[in-house]
Amino acid sequence: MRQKTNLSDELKWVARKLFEENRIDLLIGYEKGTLPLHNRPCFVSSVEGVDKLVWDSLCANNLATYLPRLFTRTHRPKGWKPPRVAIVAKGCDARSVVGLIKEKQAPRENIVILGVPCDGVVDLRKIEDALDGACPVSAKVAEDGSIMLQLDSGKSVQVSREKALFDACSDCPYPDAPVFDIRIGREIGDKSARRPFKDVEEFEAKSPEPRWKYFLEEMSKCIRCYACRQACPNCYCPTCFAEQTQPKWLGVGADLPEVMYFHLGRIFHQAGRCVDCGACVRACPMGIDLRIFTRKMVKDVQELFGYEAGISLDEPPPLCTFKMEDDESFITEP
Amino acid sequence: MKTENPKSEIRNPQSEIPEQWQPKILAFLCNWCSYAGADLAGVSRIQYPTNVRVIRVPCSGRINPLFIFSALRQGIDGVLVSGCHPGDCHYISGNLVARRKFALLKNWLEYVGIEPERVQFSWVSAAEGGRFAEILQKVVDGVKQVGPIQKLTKDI
Amino acid sequence: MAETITARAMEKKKFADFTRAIVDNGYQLYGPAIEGREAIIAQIAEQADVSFDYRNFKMSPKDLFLSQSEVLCRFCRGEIVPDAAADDGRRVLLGIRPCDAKAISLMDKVFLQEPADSYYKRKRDNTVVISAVCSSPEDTCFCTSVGGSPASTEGSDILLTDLGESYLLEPVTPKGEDFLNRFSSLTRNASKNEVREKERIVEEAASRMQKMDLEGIAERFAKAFESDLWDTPSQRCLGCGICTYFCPTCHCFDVTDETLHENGRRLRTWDSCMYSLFTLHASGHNPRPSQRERTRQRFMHKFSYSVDNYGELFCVGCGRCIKHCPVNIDLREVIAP
Amino acid sequence: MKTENPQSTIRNPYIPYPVRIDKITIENADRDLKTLKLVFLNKEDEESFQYLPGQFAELSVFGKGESPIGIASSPTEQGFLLFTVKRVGVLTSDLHDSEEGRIIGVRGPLGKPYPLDVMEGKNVVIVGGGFAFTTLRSTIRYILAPQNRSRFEKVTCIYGARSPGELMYKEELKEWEANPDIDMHITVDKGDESWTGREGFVPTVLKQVAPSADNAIALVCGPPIMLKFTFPVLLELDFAPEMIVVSLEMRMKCGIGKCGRCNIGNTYVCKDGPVYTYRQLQSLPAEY
Repeated sequence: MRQKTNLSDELKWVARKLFEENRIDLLIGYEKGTLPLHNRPCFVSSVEGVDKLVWDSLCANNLATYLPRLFTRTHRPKGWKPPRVAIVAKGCDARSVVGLIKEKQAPRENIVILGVPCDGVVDLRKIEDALDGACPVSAKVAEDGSIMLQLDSGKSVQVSREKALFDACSDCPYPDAPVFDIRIGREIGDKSARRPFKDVEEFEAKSPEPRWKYFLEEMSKCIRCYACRQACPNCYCPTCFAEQTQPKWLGVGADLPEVMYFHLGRIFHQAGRCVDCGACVRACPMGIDLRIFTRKMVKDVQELFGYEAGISLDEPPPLCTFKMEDDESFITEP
Repeated sequence: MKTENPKSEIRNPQSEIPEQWQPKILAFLCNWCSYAGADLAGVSRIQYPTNVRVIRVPCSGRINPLFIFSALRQGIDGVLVSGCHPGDCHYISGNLVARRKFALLKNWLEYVGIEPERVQFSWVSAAEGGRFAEILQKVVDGVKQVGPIQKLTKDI
Repeated sequence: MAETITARAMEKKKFADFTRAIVDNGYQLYGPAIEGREAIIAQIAEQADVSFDYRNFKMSPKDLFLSQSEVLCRFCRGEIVPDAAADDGRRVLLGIRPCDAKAISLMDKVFLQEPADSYYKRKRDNTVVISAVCSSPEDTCFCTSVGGSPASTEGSDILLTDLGESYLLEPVTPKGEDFLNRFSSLTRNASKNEVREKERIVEEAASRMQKMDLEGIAERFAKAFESDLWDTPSQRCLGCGICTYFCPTCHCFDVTDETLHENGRRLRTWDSCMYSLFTLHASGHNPRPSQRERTRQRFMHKFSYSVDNYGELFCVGCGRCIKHCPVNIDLREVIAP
Repeated sequence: MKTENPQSTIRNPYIPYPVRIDKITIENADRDLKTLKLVFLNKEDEESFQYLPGQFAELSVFGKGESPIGIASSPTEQGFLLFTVKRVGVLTSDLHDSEEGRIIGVRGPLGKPYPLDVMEGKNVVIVGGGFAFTTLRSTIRYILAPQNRSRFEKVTCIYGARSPGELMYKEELKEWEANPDIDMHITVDKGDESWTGREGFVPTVLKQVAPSADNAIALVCGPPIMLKFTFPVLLELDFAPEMIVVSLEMRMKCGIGKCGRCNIGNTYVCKDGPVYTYRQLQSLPAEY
């Protein structure tokens, strides 16, 4: 089933074709990075750049985050036309793209979604843990999905796929793009039955004080660099509420109440949008466990309104609509 | 690493609630039903707790969750949001759209460990002065039980 | 050599006494603490087992001099009120790497230049910096390319080297010398062998780092202002503040007022040239409207403007921005000749 | 209101001097420009606030923040400071809503003044547009002061606004028009029924007036679009790039070259500016 070795080639072939047929102006994909475990986003604007494209489980970033800025009309020269963009999309990335299209942040007709099959991306931190301080100089994804690392000491280490996989990926219900224009490789298959929220349920089962304590501890790591927000494809507000001055919702200091306010607001703002891609967690330099909180939104939206973000282009966003029979068990009665 | 220990800015949990303490409650009431309901309670001389400060909003759909976070951060002990009964919204569906938001918000705050008594939602019509007084009493009683707000509150 | 005369040494087993004596002398001691796999700077009490066996601190020590949030003044009902918590006390900062110490010397150029920043100056004057020679650089380190070294003394008052059995302590400034003299009973003169051993360690560490030739980078960048050099990194840039927050020399800040009921404070907080609002005028005009200009500003500031204004590169090669960038913008690729 | 740390010998550069708003004047028909007349509460503060035309200061309201504003008064006017403030953001709106008698803060003087030493013995051409006229008012006042007038030769001023109602300092403009010491050319983009003066954009009028570049220096202050079209006209009139002086604006916080946001290339507008020569601007990136 795995076909990693030729997926990159297939992607290059498709990209070349798209440029040659003049169907796109820009392609957002991945290229090899400068650090051994980090393939990085790259922007290809002509056929010449196609050869650097790669696709494997070291391609972790959610590329959808770049879309809104390509289509904003401010600071554009006269006669500017929105570009035609192809985007390499894993299941989660494609769901983000769908969300952005629905919220009018990217025009559908200008986007070519290149769906790539994804059976999970690696978690840099897990690999660092597995290496325990050793310094890798190069990394390769093996046939079976495990990560082969060359260390600076000359030794080589193999980390199994299970140990290297990002948490969000191990319970991912959508390994394939639910909406796409061109599929690269073969479909992995429907895993939509797999929707465990075990972590959230366990957290819910705790009493309030430990829950609060955990929230507090995680929040106290935050340095307010806004990497979570910037990495999140759905955080596209031109001016974030955290930076508005009229009204000024919160201060800019790094003290806890402000930090908590920011995250409470930001995560809540993702209700019905969050696709649980984990971009915020990967971007966070302080290792804050944001997913335990973002997933609560995903779970509640699913349970209360039967809505999953980014699955279809037609379904209205859950907070823009209602049903007469929506749950109101939370209403205070005399 | 922060040189100013951030935790020092969080008030120490008080195990005992001060005797003289009275909670500060903020009520966001929709113009067309709940505000009129509160008004009716007053005109009908129905007694309700004096802890409440009312902010009149055009519709419960006007409530931005940030209003509620802001209130809690500034030391409000409890927030009540009240609108028209489902189906009675002056703007047809404002409260129905808001209801989804409120359901999530209620869960969300509880999830991170904020006491559920702090933020409550209700429907009160213009004819329900008595109901408004009862709900408010219930909110005040609930907040009294959990004590002064400590979480999220900022001191400067 | 003059250095061999002033260099002191301390047996490792005496180091616990040293830290205790520092605390007993009324200093707050900031030093290494291990959190998971990472070393952080924390206030440490009179404890024995300080070890310098880490690559570098996760975050630079700049927070100790330019706090992420710092109260400039307090006010009540629109009138300024005296701030009681103005005195930071005397501090010892132990174990930062020479790159970070050099960064402090660079920050000095900005904040001690007239008119001196009184908040920074007070903290700087009150702090004795003991840096620890770097023996195991990371693969993202490149201090030797930007005029530093694993044993650079700039910004340090005392330079410490872990020699295995003992520590070599070399005073760099009169402040450091005075400080060491106060604890002279715990130290002895260093032997020639010890000094030689230090040199060996430094050479070994330096040899493990790649070296770029950055001669003339200021002019090169000034000429490249309109070039496409900035396109690739800025396209990828997310516009988060990680590189600037982790950078030991990035010092841009914001000043905002906060009020709660009748009380308020004027707060200085870290800011970042990578944020879109950084240069936004109240009128809506923004001189740096896109990430391209913002990315360019960061590089120009560090490698060109700073050379014009202070005669120094404002990069010490610690590699934190490379290590933490979520989209792998590698500064080395941009500055490479 | 002394907050100095007694041990420290240096003045804290972030703490403003307390001043009282003595008088508020509405300057324009849109009512979004007000001139604040500020009086120092402490004599010694006033003495240490020694400024020259072209400099600016941070106006400060505790709870709202600070804003850099050009000083509209001239040091020859004793006992007060003038600032003309446009209502744009949080702080300026708050200042607009102020009442006379309110205590606010002033931090400065900041930046470099117009090059008075270079201007001495020269003809001075002053070109201003819109509400950027503030520091130019200061300059005119300074030059026209009896003790200074002989230091400068002929003074020509071209000042324009969108409409007659938007012209600032109307009383003084009248005064200056009648004053033989200064050659005033006031223009509006579009006049109304009562307007009998000149119509036309500032660069056009400048071209018509065509002041000689011989032994002359031009001071320019106005919105970016005006600057863009004024420079070519001045160059055409043979003004050397180093004899064209312009005052710029930037978002600022500290005002003393530390907070790092107001730079144009390797210069900080707050401490190396806000006054630049056109020659300097040519060598700087166009990031302003």
